[in-house]
Amino acid sequence: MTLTVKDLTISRGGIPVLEGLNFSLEPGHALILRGPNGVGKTTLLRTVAGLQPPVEGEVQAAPESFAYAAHSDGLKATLSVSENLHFWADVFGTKGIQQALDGFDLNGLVDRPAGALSAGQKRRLGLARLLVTGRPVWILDEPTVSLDVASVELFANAVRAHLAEGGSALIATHIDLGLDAEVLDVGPFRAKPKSGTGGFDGLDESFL
Amino acid sequence: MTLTVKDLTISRGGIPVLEGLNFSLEPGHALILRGPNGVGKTTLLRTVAGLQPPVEGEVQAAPESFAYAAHSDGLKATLSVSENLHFWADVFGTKGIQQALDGFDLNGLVDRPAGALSAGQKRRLGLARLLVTGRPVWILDEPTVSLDVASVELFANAVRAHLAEGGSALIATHIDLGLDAEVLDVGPFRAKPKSGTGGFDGLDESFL
Amino acid sequence: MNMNALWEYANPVKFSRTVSLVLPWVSVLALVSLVGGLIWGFFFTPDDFRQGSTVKIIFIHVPSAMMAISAWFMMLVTSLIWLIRRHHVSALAAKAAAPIGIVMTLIALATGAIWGQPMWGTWWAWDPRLTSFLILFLFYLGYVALWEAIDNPDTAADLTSVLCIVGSVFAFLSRYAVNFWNQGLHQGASLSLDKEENVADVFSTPLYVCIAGFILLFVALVFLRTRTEIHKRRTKALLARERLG
Amino acid sequence: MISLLIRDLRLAMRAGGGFGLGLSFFLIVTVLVPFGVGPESALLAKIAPGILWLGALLACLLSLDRIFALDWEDGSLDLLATSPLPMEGVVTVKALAHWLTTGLPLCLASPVFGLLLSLPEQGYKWLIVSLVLGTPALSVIGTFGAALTVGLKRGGLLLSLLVLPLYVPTLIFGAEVARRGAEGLTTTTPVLMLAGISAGTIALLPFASALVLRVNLR
Amino acid sequence: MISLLIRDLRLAMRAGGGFGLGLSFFLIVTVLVPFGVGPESALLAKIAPGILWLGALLACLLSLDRIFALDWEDGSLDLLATSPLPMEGVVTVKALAHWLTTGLPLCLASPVFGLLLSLPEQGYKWLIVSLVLGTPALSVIGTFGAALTVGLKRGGLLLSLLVLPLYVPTLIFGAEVARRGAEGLTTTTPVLMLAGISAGTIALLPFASALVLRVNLR
Ligand code: HEM
Ligand SMILES: Nc1ncnc2c1ncn2[C@@H]1O[C@H](COP(=O)(O)OP(=O)(O)OP(=O)(O)O)[C@@H](O)[C@H]1O
Ligand SMILES: Nc1ncnc2c1ncn2[C@@H]1O[C@H](COP(=O)(O)OP(=O)(O)OP(=O)(O)O)[C@@H](O)[C@H]1O
Ligand SMILES: [Mg+2]
Ligand SMILES: [Mg+2]
Repeated sequence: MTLTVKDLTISRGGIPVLEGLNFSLEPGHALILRGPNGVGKTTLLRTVAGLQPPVEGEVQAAPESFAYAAHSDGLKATLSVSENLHFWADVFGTKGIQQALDGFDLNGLVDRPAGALSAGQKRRLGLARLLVTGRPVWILDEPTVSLDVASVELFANAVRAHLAEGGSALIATHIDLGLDAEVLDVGPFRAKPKSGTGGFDGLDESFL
Repeated sequence: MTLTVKDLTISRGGIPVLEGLNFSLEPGHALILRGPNGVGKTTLLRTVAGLQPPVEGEVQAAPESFAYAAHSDGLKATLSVSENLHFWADVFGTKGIQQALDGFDLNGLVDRPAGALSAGQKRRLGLARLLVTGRPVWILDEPTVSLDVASVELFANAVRAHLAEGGSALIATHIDLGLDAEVLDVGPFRAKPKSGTGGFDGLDESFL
Repeated sequence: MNMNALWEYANPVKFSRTVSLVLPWVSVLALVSLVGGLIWGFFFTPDDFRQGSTVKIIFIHVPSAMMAISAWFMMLVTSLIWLIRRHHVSALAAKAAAPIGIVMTLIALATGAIWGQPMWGTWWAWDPRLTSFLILFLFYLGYVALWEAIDNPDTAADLTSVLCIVGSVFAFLSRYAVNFWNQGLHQGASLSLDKEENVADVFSTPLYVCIAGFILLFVALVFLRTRTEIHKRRTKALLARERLG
Repeated sequence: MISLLIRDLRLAMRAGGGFGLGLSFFLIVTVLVPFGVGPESALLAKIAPGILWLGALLACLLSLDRIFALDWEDGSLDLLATSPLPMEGVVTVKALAHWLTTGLPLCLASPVFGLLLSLPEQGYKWLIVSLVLGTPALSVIGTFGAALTVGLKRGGLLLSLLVLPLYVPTLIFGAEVARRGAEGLTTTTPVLMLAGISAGTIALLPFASALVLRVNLR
Repeated sequence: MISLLIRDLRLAMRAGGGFGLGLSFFLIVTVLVPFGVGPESALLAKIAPGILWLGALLACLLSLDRIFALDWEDGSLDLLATSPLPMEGVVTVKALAHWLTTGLPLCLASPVFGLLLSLPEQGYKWLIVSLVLGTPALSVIGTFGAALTVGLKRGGLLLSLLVLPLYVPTLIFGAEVARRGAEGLTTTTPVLMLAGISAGTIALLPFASALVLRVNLR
């Protein structure tokens, strides 16, 4: 379940944002992505998760190995906490949401509609979804937004447990999670305008 | 422009969440609200901003003195950054958005539709709105969500400048902003069930 | 009784106690007059020479139609009381009355349709009275749906009250508009009854008894359902409290 | 206030849901009616005024839930409520923007659609008059319904259910004006009634809308 | 797959936009038609099959944009795309859920609305047959349109414009079946055509929908 990224160039809205990315993620390891706002972390994670195709280079991994958690949590406001989790457990064919509820301290909220949760509670529910996917590679986009210190610790524990079981995690974040993980600063990989765009001649298939 | 909160009890979804709150906020000062997820910070800020009525107690301040910034930024995805800001400047009757653009480093993005911003850029734009309101009391709900370190510093500078001009700020946050401000932990003010709910006799107009 | 004494019943506890005292009596009276009136009407009145035995539908049709309209009026009044004096019982009484109003409207529509088949040769016609009843039915549906859709009971009470008031104005307007739009069949049908003065007399006494029975039934049901709503409200508040810890 | 109007119109133009949506729905209805009912022009002419009014009403109804829902979801409505604009003003501007993006284009385009349904010649004038008088009421009533249901679960369903009976008087008088006009009869009474309904709703309903909107924001 | 269906049905029931919405829209159309066209039952009976079909079509159209839009906005669609469910399955389930919440209730309720519009007695059977055969096609075609426009600006407007012409054949044959049925003529040919359209779209369109959905998620 090793994830390998080779010579990756990614684009958003038709414009390349990061280029020449190379890294690999072994089972049991986590990789933290850092970089200023707008550098392209979200775009990178979406590309790795297979939601958008890379411009160049490739992502090597079994496509069915990712669990992706984005800026938004994909919760249904009118479904209760347990209904939301059960749905994803069914979709991913795993059984039992109890572990996920325990892991993110949601037991007191099981019957609450997701729309009546506070911002941090929503996020906890969104993260609990990861535990019911049963997927080995977690791809997380700023997972700790809105979480208080205790919840961040819950999350870090969940990641540690996941790594201990042989999973891996690719995490974009701005804060320190207290995880023992490698850090990749994507800032230096910012896509530079190509040099050879002197005239109309330089126009290639990507119009750049 | 002093904001005074007296014996405030607030409720969410018909259930009291915090009670017995007393604090006051002088011009030139900032007050940081802390407390675990779900304790009622958002509810408190909404009550202070006048969006929902208090159950008991009162909020003393001129109603037209607040600028409120919530979990969501109120941006229109199809309007450009400058159109978004100009709209709020017009609504609040202030002139010029240049200062706001400078303050949050948005000059490079003025013509970008807000929908094509990254999470952190969106947040910066949401915060820039505060500068065009011209209101003295800022009420901010987790303003630094999704922001990188540099942007958090931009924000802290904006708050400092605002305080220096005689404004004040009430901020709910989970992280350390590096501001020189008083901190109020709302945890101890959690609403406790009333003692006298022995039987049906205890029923009053609020059904408790 | 002075006004203040009356407002005391706006206290949920006081209201529930009073209801517990009064409800059995009202229920028994409602039962007696309903059963009596219907038996009288169905078995001890002659067949109308024109309409045959179908005329007996009148003993259900007319009282239910009257109650359908009165229930809305009651909701209008209690909604106003809630908006002005903010007594929870008042709002809950409006909430309790609406489903009863729906059922009455449905009964009136159904009996009317059943009656219309032999009388006008059609189950449904776009007659002003029938049409405005259909509109009233929609108002009821919207009102109940709005209550159902809102979690916070005070918000729900506020919104439904405003809806009830605005709705009443528009219901009134519709009634007029519908008259303007179509002259209709219904009026003629009721006139043909009035022509036979003696026949009408034979029918009118049991009809009054039935109407009284429906009114009492309505009062009993509103009391009962309001009390239930109060209990539900309290249970919900307590449960929520408990969950909060 | 003006800036809110400009913003809403701009949003309607950029994001869709405005201008085009109402018109295209109107178009859909009028184009599909002959497919459903059959192409005999005598029959079509007879039902044309009613169908056109119905189409206008449905086109209005369709775009109602966008009046507040989008602003509610992205938090703008909270921000507007804490802004210096009075809520009554916000509501009125929203209704006006809705009318400008839905009602007005319908009024302007209705002759074309009348042609599609073989509306008799003398009917055009009265069709336009009735739409100009009636569609503002539809927008204002719809804004009230949208304010009632903003942020509620089942919002869309509720909205149509709540607004439908409120639309009945306007529809009856509006269609009556158009029909009498098409048949060459006098139209004074229904025109007066229609104008009265419009004036009354425009004068009074914004207060109710502002009230319920404030309640819903709690 | 089943769990997605159950979730969608549950959401439709809880959040509105499903069951009720289509039905209430259908109700609106049929109740308002007499107000527009006038109360004469002979005229109503004549246009009833067409209007009922039109109402069904509009009711379907109205709820189309909810098929993917809500899941798109809250990020569920991204998560579904990275889940083990094949996209074709997701699309089919969405279409099925749409039909169950819109088409099926319409089929069941159509006799009542037929009554309101004085549909002739022999017409009921064929009205129901035509709706049962035709509404699945409406849902599948609509799902394709919704997949095409998810996440686009001007989605709503585009959706109706794109789907409208695709709906025309179904409407023509469906209304034809209902009208011939009501007039007591033979209905074999249009019934066969209608069934053919439904079978064809159900078999083929989901692949196209899955494809465009994947493209739109990029
Ligand atoms: C669905 C169909 C019908 C509806 C919704 C309906 C509705 C009503 C309403 C609202 C009233 C008025 C009650 C009041 O003002 O106190 C009423 C009264 C009455 N209806 Fe009907 N009706 C229907 C069908 C019929 C039919 C078919 C007949 C008989 C041919 C009929 C005969 C009467 C009579 C005799 C009254 C007595 C009151 C009076 O004289 O005005 N109705 N109905
Ligand atoms: N639709 C679009 N068209 C053009 N540019 C876009 C579009 N969407 C995003 N961008 C730009 O692409 C860049 C990368 O965005 P991305 O969301 O990947 O950044 P990020 O690293 O996740 O930032 P953040 O930390 O703020 O979430 C940003 O500069 C953003 O402004
Ligand atoms: N509609 C509702 N019905 C019932 N309870 C609710 C509703 N909305 C929120 N709550 C509860 O009210 C409490 C206060 O919520 P609030 O959003 O104010 O918390 P918060 O302090 O802002 O938390 P966070 O730090 O996670 O944003 C939470 O426990 C939440 O679950
Ligand atoms: Mg990002
Ligand atoms: Mg909060």
